[in-house]
Amino acid sequence: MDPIIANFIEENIVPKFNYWIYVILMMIGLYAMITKNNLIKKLIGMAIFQTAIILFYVSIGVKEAGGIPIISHHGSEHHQEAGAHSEAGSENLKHNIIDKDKYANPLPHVLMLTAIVVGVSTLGLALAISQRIHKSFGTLEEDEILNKLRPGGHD
Amino acid sequence: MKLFGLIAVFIVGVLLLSATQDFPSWGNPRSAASDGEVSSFYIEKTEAVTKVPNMVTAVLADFRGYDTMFETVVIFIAGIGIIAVLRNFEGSDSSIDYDNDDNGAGLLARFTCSLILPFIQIFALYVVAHGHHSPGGGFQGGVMLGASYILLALAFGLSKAKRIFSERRTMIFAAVGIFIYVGWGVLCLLLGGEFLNYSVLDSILPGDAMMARSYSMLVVEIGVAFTVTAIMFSMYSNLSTRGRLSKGL
Amino acid sequence: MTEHFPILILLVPLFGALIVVLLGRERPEQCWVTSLVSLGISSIISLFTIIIVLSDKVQTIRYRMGGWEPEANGYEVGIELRVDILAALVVFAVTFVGFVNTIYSKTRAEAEVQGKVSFFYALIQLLIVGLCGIVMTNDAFNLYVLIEITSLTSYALIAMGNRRAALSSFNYVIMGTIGASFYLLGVGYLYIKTGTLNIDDIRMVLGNNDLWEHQSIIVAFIFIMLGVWTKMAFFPLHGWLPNAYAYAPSMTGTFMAPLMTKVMVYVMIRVMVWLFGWDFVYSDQHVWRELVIWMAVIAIVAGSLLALARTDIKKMLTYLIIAEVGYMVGGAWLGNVTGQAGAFYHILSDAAMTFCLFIAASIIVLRVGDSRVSAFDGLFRKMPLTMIGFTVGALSMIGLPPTCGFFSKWYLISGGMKAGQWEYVCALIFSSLVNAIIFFRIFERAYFGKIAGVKEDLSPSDSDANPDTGIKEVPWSMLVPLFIASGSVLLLGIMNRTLFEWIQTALEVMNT
Amino acid sequence: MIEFSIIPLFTWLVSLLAVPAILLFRKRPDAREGITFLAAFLKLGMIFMMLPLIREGKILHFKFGEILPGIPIEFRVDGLGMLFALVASSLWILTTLYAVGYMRGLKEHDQTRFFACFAISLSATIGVAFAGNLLTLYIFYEILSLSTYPLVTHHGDKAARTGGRTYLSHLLGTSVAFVLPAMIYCYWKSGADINFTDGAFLDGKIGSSDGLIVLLAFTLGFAKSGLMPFHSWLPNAMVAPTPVSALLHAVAVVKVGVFCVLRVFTGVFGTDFLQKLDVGTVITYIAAFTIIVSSLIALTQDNLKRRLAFSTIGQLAYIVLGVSFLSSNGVTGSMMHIAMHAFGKITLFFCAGAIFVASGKKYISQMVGLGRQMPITMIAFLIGSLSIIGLPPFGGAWSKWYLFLGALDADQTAMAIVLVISSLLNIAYLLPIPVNALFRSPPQKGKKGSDAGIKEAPLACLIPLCITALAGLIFFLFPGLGFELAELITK
Repeated sequence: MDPIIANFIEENIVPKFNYWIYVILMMIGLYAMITKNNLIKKLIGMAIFQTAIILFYVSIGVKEAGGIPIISHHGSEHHQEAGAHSEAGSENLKHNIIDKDKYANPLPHVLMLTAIVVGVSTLGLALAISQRIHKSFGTLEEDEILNKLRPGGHD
Repeated sequence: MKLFGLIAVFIVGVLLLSATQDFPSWGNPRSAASDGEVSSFYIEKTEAVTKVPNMVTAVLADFRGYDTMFETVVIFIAGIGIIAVLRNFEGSDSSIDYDNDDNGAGLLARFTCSLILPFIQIFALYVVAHGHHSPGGGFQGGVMLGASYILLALAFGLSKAKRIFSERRTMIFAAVGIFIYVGWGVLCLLLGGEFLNYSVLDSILPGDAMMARSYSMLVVEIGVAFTVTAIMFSMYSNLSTRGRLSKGL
Repeated sequence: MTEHFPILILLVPLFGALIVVLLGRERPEQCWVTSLVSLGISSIISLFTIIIVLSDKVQTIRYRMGGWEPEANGYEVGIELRVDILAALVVFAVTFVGFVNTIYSKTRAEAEVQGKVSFFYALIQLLIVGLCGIVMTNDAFNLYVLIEITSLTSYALIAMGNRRAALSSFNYVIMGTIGASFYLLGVGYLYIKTGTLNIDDIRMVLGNNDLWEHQSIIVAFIFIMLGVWTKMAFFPLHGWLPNAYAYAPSMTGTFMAPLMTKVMVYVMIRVMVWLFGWDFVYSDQHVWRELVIWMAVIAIVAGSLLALARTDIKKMLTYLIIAEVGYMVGGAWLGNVTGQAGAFYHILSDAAMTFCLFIAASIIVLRVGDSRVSAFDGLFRKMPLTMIGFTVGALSMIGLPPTCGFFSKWYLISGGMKAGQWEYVCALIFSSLVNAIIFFRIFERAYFGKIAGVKEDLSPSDSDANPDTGIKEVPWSMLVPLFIASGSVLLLGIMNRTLFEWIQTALEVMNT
Repeated sequence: MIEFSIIPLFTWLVSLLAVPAILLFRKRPDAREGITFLAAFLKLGMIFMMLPLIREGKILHFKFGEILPGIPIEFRVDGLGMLFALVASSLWILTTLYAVGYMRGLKEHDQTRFFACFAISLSATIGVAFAGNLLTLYIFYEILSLSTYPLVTHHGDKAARTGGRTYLSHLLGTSVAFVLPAMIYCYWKSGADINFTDGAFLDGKIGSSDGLIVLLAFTLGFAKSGLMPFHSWLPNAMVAPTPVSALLHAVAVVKVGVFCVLRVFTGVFGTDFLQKLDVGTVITYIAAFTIIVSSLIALTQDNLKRRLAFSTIGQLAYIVLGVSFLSSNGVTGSMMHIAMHAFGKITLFFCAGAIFVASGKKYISQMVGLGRQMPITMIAFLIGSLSIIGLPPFGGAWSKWYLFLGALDADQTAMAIVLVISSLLNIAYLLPIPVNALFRSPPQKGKKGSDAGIKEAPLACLIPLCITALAGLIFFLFPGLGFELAELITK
């Protein structure tokens, strides 16, 4: 393949593929929200849209050698010490120095807990509203609803 | 409309991607976010300051406790919002006329559910209680507890589930959950510290200031669990019956 | 106890909402009393906060949640509230409008929201909690959570209206989520580059590492702006507002119209002034300053013309809101402190004006039953008190001297002249003229009554008692809020010099 | 010699306080009219109290409080303000007397609203007269526009509605579109100081091109002065009852417009600064154009009130013309003309009203030979028109004379010729009315008795019109006061 493009992919895309993935996912969601005619499909698009952002935030906090952000230093190692060099790990813990790179960044996880909850609530409320629309208009297709409204003028 | 959608999406996409050129590569520990002062403080100091090994729960319930309080309020709003939008108490179908033949999903389902339901609920409570040491916490436990009630409604029919967890009770549960959370924060206020400053509570809680923070986090997580359980079940019961609470799915 | 005031403003309505939900459906009367008391206390506390912030030149109260002092190198760890005179003024506006609106919604809640009165009051109080939180928080992500709270409560409140309200609320959900998510994306981009979420700290890190020229920071700024503009219904992104506010239940419309868009304008100004700073936003190599002012001009012109074309009273007022948002965005982007201070003063004056007009409009629509402009025929005789309130709001919208609308136009125009943005000045003048036509068309109807052909036989008797045509004044509980609103329009007008000087000094301090 | 005094505030407050009293006594018309008279006399008394102070050259000053950073609401009474206030308040008494007769004569409806709005507009006029800075002037200018709207649309019929619509759209539209930005521009350019000090705050702070634009914006913005492009509200406002037309054309509205233009020339720019910028000529041409065109249109109008309306447009343009000469004589001439035209034109309107009340005639063609039945009215009409034309035995002569001198000082010979031609036109459209009425016999067509039954208008209408007619004569003999006040401004 042309070296320039290869270099571009090698240098730009491969190490940062997570950003590309979340942008593509997000654009799918956004496209669905804007253009889909059925209200429920719009909501599905919204869910994809929000999930993409959650993916983006979580991908920020990842560290190559980082395990889950829970400090486990109890004597009985009931789960395997993260990383092969357990000797260095336990030695560190003796005088209580926590190696920052061994734990993932906790902040994005906290933020995304909130974003998930917000996503659920918005989705729940939107479903309730769409049920309300369905009850009064009898349909969930946006163009049919607008036709029902237009001849009626101001109801 | 479709063309407009495509153009808009394309522009937004290109704009977003254009910013990635000066982003740190994925997983690079030296990135500004991971290597930053704030997150390194959380990693290195949470164990020392709050005696809670699970940093995420510590940040969630203590450092950014104010955020989580509003998060619970968001769930609470979703719950009462759905009721406000869907239910009409004046209209014809306002009386909750349970279909009497709603006996849930048949004998086999009812039997297996009656077996596994207790374990689900115990595990849910475990997740809430052990949010400090293992992944988990108020939200996750709350959702599991809520799911157990939904399972009950599916298996034994909404009418029976509603008899246990009536609409009035869900509202009280949800409100009490937030009361616990905000009340605990106000307790810190009354004792002189800032809102949600748990270390001030060491006078009334056993152990030193750090332990007080750990206990307070547990209390706060319980509050969250209350609200989440109630709202999950209320969402299910309202959405599945389009606000008539007549017959489960 | 006084240093806890910022958080108490929030907690009182929060507890109020919980109590209202616990009171439940059967006791709407107590629900009303609870929400009235809680909002009353909250507005009193916010009034004291203004006094505190002004009094000992403390300039800003910094309230750290959870008592987490910033560690050695000054990075905030927890979330903090930052209340300066700007925030204090807007918080007081929010709580006061909420309080007055609760008085108004006493009679209307039972009729329009059949039996769900307790949920209505709970949602209104939580909306106020969200708005006050937005105004006071100093943490970017917390701002997102609070924006979501205000959005969710407003989706639910609008969807309680008639069937058209449900549809418009659905559109509002879609547009609102896009807006909020863009804001979240912008904050995410800033977090990647700076590693912190506190607004002052982000500014500090951006400054220290001189990240201003990075493409990601520019994109972050663009997306935060897009998100905030969608939430405030800035012209190209305003699709959801007219239907949402026009068809929502009347007391929801009267509450949200004056506040939702204004608080988002406050957020925009804060992000521009605090987060990104003067030389980044107004620097010459960014072309967006001219672009935004032109968008504001289009917003003003389009908003005014669309309002002129409308026959439905409430729809007309919503398009006027869109034009007013154009004023504020244009003012904030002019590039001088007078423009920013003018835009900020317009937040307060526009809130008062819109509140007054919306109450008057919903009273008239309720009493006359017809929501078209023809409802105004002969109203000066039939409903003189309501018309007085409406006139005060209308004169302020046109921009005539004693009212606050005139002074905010004065500051915005002088800011526009200083910045040399003549198209913005012409747009403001054009919009005042169009407003004059709109409202004098209504006054003419109200003054002359049914003139089309039939000459209304004005009673030759000397007295000008209004002939009894079945339309009588509304109960006092709805007139009192109208008079409070129109009184505040005049009061803001008279007090504008002191307000403007407070705002200007605060902005100058912030911009250095 | 700026002196603090409370009197200007009281003069302004008097007519404002009359309004609630009028509304209080709406059930008893006599008491209500009494209050209006009381307020009018009190106001005139206070102005006469201030007169000696002003004649010594003092400037009375009263400040409310800063309403905008750097601009207070303040009253500042000087020569020009005093002259206009004198004219306005004295004529207010006569107009009230006349209005009572007219309203009772025609049993008009809603008289309480009429007199209340009358009082508000007078207080606004005094507010404009005493305004100490541009903002106060603008505020009272707007209040005047709004308070006279119910007066113009008093009859409440279709014609009143359209008249009111043009009235407001012109006055409010031009003031918001031109005056507001110009004022803010001055506020910005002069560094937040728009007070009418002697030195005129814009002196030297503005280039000639900006100066021209701002001057044009102000002159055209104050549409109440009836300059050509925005004059059409004046004839359309004739739908109003005659006392209102009298109020509009002689006492309050139009004079306020011209007064504001004078203020702009003397207070905002200062005549000598304008000479440096030599932007005055544009205004001169506009004024001259207005004079000629309005006089020609007046010739064609058969409706008496519309003819008088167009004549007013012409006369006002005289005043603007006088000021635009930028010479001291010109300014004196225009100030004198304010007074002279006020008394002359109000006489004509009173006569028109009296004719309408007595005979119901509106059109000039119907008035041939009416003098036999209504001699006093017609004589007063003759005196009034002579004064406006500017013939010697009546006050108008002085002002036309000084305008003529002003034109020559500024070596605008073309304008001097325009003055002469327009005076001839005045004669052409004013004199035939009284002459036909008095010296020609009524047409002998069948309906012989139609004119016979007409008697003079009720006394309440006749007395004011005689007084104003005589005032024209007195002013010719004792013009001293007018010159003194003019002297204060032009020195």
